[in-house]
Amino acid sequence: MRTRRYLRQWGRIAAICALGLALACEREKRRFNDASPSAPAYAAVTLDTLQPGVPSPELTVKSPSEGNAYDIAQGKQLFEQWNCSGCHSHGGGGMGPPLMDNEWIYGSSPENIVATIVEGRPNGMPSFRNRITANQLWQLAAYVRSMSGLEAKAPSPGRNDGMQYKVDEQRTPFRTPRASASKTLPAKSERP
Amino acid sequence: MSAQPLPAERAVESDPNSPASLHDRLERVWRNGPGLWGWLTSVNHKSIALRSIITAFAFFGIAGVEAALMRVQLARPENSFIGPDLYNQLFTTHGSAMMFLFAVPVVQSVALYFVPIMIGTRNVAFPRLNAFGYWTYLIGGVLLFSGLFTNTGPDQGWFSYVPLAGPGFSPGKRVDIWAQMITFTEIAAIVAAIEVIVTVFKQRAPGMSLNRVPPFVWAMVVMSFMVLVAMPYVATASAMLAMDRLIATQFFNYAEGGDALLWQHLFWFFGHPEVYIIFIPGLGMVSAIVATFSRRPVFGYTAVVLSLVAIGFLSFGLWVHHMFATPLTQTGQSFFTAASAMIAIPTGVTIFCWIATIWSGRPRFDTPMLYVVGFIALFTIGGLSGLLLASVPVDLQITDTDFLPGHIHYVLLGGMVFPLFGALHYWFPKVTGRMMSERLGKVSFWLLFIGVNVTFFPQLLLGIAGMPRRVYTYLADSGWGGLNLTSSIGAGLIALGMLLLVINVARSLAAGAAAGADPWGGETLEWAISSPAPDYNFAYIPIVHGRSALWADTGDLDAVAGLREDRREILQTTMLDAVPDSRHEHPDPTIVPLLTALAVGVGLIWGIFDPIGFVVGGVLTFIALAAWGWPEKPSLTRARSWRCQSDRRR
Amino acid sequence: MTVVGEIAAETGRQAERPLRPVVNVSDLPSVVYGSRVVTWWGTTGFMAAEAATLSACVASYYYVLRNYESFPPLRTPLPDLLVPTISLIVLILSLVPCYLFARAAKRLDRPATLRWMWVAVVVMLIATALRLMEFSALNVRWDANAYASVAWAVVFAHFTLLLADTLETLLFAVIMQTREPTRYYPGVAEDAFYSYFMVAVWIPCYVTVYLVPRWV
Amino acid sequence: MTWAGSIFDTAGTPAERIARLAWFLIIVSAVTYLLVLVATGIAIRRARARRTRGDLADTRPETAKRLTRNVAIATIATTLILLVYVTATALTGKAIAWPLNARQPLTIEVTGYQWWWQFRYRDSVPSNWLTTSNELHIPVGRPVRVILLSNDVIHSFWIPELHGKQDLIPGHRNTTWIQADRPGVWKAHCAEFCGHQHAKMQFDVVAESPAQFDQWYRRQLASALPPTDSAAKRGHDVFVQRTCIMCHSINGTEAGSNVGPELTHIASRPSIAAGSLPNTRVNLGRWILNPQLIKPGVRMPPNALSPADMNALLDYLETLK
Repeated sequence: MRTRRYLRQWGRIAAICALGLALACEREKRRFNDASPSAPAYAAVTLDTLQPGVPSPELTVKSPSEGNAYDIAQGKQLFEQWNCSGCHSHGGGGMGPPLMDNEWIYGSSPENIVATIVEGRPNGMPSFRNRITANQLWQLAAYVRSMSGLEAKAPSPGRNDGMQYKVDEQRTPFRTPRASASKTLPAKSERP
Repeated sequence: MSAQPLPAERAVESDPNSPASLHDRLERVWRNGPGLWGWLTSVNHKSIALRSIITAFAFFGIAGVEAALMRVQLARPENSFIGPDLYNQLFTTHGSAMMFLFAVPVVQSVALYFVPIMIGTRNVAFPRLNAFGYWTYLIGGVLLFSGLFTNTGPDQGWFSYVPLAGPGFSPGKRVDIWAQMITFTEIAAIVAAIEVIVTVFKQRAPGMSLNRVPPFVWAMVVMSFMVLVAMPYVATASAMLAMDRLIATQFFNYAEGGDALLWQHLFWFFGHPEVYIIFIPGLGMVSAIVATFSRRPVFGYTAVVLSLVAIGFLSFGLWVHHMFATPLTQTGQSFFTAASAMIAIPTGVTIFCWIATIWSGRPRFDTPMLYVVGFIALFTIGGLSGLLLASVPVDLQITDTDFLPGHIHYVLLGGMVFPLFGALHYWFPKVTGRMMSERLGKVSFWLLFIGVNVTFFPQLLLGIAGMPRRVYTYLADSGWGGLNLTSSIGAGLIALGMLLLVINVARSLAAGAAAGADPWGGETLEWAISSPAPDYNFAYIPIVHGRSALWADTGDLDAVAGLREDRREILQTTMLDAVPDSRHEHPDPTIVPLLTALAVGVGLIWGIFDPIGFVVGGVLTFIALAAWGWPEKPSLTRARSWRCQSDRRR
Repeated sequence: MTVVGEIAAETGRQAERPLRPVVNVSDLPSVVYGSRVVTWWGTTGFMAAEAATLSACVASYYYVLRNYESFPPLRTPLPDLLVPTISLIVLILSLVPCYLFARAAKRLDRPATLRWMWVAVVVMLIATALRLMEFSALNVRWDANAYASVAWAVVFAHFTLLLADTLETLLFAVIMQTREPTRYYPGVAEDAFYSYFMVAVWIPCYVTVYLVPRWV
Repeated sequence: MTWAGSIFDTAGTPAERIARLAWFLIIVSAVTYLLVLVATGIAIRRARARRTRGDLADTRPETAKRLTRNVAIATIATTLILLVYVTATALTGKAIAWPLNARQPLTIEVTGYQWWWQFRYRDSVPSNWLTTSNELHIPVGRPVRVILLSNDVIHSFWIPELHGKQDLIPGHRNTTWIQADRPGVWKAHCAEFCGHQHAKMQFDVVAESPAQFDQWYRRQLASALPPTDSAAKRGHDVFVQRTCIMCHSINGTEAGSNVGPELTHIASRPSIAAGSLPNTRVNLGRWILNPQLIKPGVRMPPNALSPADMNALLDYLETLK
C-alpha cells in the first residue's frame, strides 16, 4: 500500500520534472532543417479574402516557432536585416503601424501575422509571397509577437548589440491583444 | 546526545588517560550524526572534502565522456556523428566542467582534506562555511549538466567571448546557465580558499612555524591567495554578462560605449591565473610524493616555496598573452612576452629541485612515483609549448588552432591530473584504510601516459598544420584526417586507462590490502594517525620539531593536552611561529549551510528566468544567514552539562 | 639538515604514532580579539575578495571611460552630488558608534555595547536608505549606455556590502539584546572592523562615480 | 619543410620570419626537453643504484652544496635561454611589423559575417571600389593593408601562408598586413569560434601576377550581363521573384540585398558556401536546395524550387562569370 503511494508520489514528481525538461528542450531546440522545403506550410494560412479587418479563419496549422528561443532570435535578425524597421521603426510604428502595442488590425495569432506578411495589406504592406520560406515566416511571426509581450519571457530575446531604440522583448510586458479601434471583430486573446 | 554518562563510560573514566576512553570521548563529540540527516548536516572537513572529491570525479567522468564523443566525431573528415549544435554544447561544457567543476574544486578538496591533518588540527577554521561551499558547488555543477541534458547546454565556448555569448547571438538560457554556474563555483572556490588560508595561518600544530610548513601546504596556500584575487574577476565578469543578457545593461555593447575586449580583459585576468591555480596544487602533491618515495625531504625547501610564491605573483602578469590577436600596442605585447618568460624560471627551479631530490634519494617506484615521473615528462612539454604561445609572432600563427588544446591538455593533464592520480594512489590508504593494487595502478599509468601523448601530440602538429580549434568537422582535402584519427585512438587509450583506474579503485575499496597507519613511511603528520583518520584527527595535538614532522625522530611524538573533550574545541596558534595562543569552540553539525546554499540557489537559478528571483533568493539567504548566526542553544546546554562532568573528573 | 628515524625504514608502520602529552593548554583563553581570532582572518579574506570585486567594477568603469569622447556620454546628465555626499558623510559618521561598540565589546561591557550597536544600526539604516536614493541621483537608468551600466555596477556592488553589513549589525544587535552569549563579543568587534573596510572602499568608488565625470 | 597549408608553407615575409622563429623555438624546446629527460633519467639511475647498494638517501651537506650548484647552473641556463627567447621574439616582432616605407599599398577592408567573408577593395577612385565575397585575390609582391571589421561576432582573419591571425572585433578597427612573394592558391579559415558554422567559414586566397590581378579586378568591377538565352532569363526571374533576392545581390539586376554574400560573379569563384564546396553545378544545386544538410545552422534556408526552376536558376548563375 505504502509502496504504491510512494510510487505514485514519485511518479508525479517525475512527470513534473519530465514536463519541465521537455519544455526546456523545446525552448532551446535549434531547428535547422525540419521544414520540408517542398511543402510551404503557409499555403494553408492564406486568406480567402483581401478585405482588411477579417482575421484568418480557424486554422489547423500550428506555428513551430512559438516559444522557441532560437526561432524568435532568428526572426529578430531577419526583421532587422530585411529592413522591416524601415516602415515599422523597430516596432514603434512609422509609415506602417506600430508592433509593440496591443492593437492588432489583422489579428495577433502567428497564422494571422504570417498571412499578413504573405499576402501584404492595403496602405503599403507589400506581399512577400514566394520570397520568404515557411520557416522564416514562423520565425518572423514569433518575433513580431514577442515585441508586444505575446511570447513567453524565457525564450524572448534580450537587448540587441547596437543602438538601443526600445526595451528588449523579454522585458516587454504582456499586452492583451485587441482588435484595432476602428475594427469590430474581436481577436483571440491569448497568454503565452 | 545524552547528557547522562553511560555506565560503560563511567567505567573507563577511572582511567581518563586510557587511549580507548579518550578515543570514545572525542569520537562522541566529533562524529557526524547518524543516517541521511547526519550526512546532510555534517561539518567535518574530511566528510565534506571526500564527497567533494567524489563529486568532482563524477563531473570529470561526464566531461571525459564528452571529450570521447568529440574525438569520435573528429576521427574522420566530414563525419556526421554529431552536428554543430550538439558539438558546441559538448566542447563548451567539457571545458567549463573540467575547469570550474573538476580542476579547481578537486584540488581545493584535496587541500581541505589533507591540510588540516598535515598541520595537525581537528577541523578547518570555519566548518559550516566549508559545508556551505560544497553545497553551492554541487548546485552549480548539477545546474550545468541538467542544462546539457535538457538541450540547454552552453554552446559559446568556455571563455564565452562576447558578443557571441551576449544576448544578440546566444538566444535562450544556455549562456545564462553557464554564467550562474560560474557564480556558484566561484562562491565555493572563494570560500574554500579562505578556509585553507585561515586554517593554515591560525591552526598549525605548535612548533610548525611558517618555515616548517610542508611544501604541499604552501602550494595550497599560494593557490588560495590566487583564488581570492582572481575569482572575483570572473564572478564580476559573468555577472556583467548575465546582466547584459537579462536586464539589458550595456557593458559589452560597442554601440552604446561598451566593449567586447572588456570581457576578454576581465576574463583572462582570471583565466590565466586559473591555469596556475590548477597546477600549483599539482606541484604541491608532487612535492609530497617525491619526498616520501625518495626517502628524503624535498631538496631546496626554501627555493621550492619561494618559487611557488613567485609563480603565484607572476601569473597575474600574463593575461594579455591570450589576446595577442586583438588590437594592442607593440610595447604592451613585449611586456607580456617577457612576463611569460619570467614565469618559466621559478617553474624550472621547482622541477630542478625535484630532480635533485630524486638524484640524492633512494627512490621506490611505486605507482605514485611513476605519476611524478610522468608529470615531469608531460608537463615539461606543456610548459615548453607554452613558450611558443607566449612569443607574440609565433602565437599569431598558432593561437586558436588545435595547438592550443594540445598545449593546455599537456599542461593540465601533465601538471595537475597526473599529480592528482599520483596523490590518489598515495593517499587512498589514508582515506580508506586500504591499499590500491600496484599492478593495476602501473598498467593504468602506462595506458594513460601513452594515451595522453598519442592524443595530444598530434594536436600540437595539427595546430601547426593550420587546423583551427573548436571545429565540429573538417574537409576531406584538408589533409588533417590521419593526425585526427591518431588523436582519437589516443583518446581511446586514455579511456581504457581511466576504466582500469576506476576498476582499481572499486576493487581496492572492496578488497584492498589493509593499509595500516603509515604504509609508505611518510614524512608529514597525516601518517601519524590511523587510517582512515578518526573524526577528530589527533587525540592530542602533536608538537612539531622540524620540517619533517615524522622523520625527525622515531619515538613518540610530543603533544599538547588540555583541549576540551566534551565539546568541539580546537587549538589556535600564532601565525608566524605557531605558539599556542587560544582555544576555540567549533560548531556542531547543522543543516543551516545546506539551507543557505539552497537559498542562494533559488536566487541565482530563478533569477535566470525572472529578476524577481534574485530578490526572493536574497531575502531567503538573509533568513538562512540569520539562522546561521543565531546562538545554538542546545549546544550550550549540552556543553554545560558536559563541563560539570569534566569538572567532577578533575 | 640531518634526518634520522623513519627515513631509513623500507616499509611503513601498521600502528599509529603514539602521542605523548608534554604541554597543557587548558588555561589558554577561549575569548580573544583581533587577529588572534580566526573570524578576523575570515573577515579579512572576504574583504580581499570583495575588494577584488569592487576593483573589477572600478577598472571596468575606467576602461569604458576610454571609449567615450565626452564623458559622461552625450545627452547623459552628470550624477547629482548632494545626496551621494550626504550619504558619504553619514557612512563615515556611522564609524563612530561602530568604534564605540567595538571598544565596549572588548571590555565585555554589555550596556555600552548594546547602546552603541543600536545607534550604529540606526545610522547604517539611514545610510542604506540614502544609498537607495543614490541610484536615482545617478540620473540615468542602468540600461541607457555602458557608462550608466558601469556606474550602476560600482554603486550596486558596494550597496550589497553596505546592506550585508547593516543586516549583520542588526542581527548581532538582536542577538546581544536577547541572548548575550559571551563568545559573540569577538564577532561584534569583527563587525565594526568590517564596517571600517566597507566605508574605506567606498571612498575611491565615490570619487570614481561622482567626481571623475566632473573632472574629465 | 613545406607542409601544405601549415605555418611552415610560407609565401610571404611575415610568415617566413615567424616560421624561422618557430623553428628556432621548437629546436630550443626540444633540446631543453631532452636535457630535462636525461637529467631525470640519470637521477633515477643513480638513485636506483644507491637503493641496490642499500645506502640511505644522501643528505650530506657536501652533496647538498653540489646539488645547489647544479640547480643554480640549470636556473641560470634557463634564464639565458629565456633572454635569447625574448630577444628573438622582439626582433621577429619588429621584422613583421607593417613596413612604413611600403609603396603603393593595396587596402582591403575585410568584414566578417556569420559565417562568410566580405572583401572590399579600396581605391582612390570611389567608383573603382570593389566588393567580393569569400574570395580574396592579391597581386604578388605588393603589400596589402588589411582592415578588419565585423558585422556580428568576433571572427579571426588567418592565412597561414602569409601571416599570423588577427581578430575581427565588432566596434574595433583592427589591422594587419599581408604580402605574397609567390603566386599560389590557398584556403584560409576563420580562427575564432563564432558559432554553428565556424568550422566551415573559409575563403579562397589567390595570389597572382599584378597583370592577372588587374585583369581579375576589372572583370569583377563590371556588372552582371543581362541573361541572353531563355533558360537563363527564366533563372533570372526565379532569382528576383523567389527567396534569393531577399538576401543576395547581383550588380546590374534589381537584387541588392546585403544580408548574404554578393553573387555578381559567382560563376568565376573556385568554391561556394564560404569555401566549403567546389563550385560545380551539382554542388550549387545541392546547396541551394538545402544548405542545412551541408552546413547545419547556416543562415540560408532550404529553398522550395521546382526542378525546372532550379535548372533555370543554375543556368542563370552559371552565366555570372
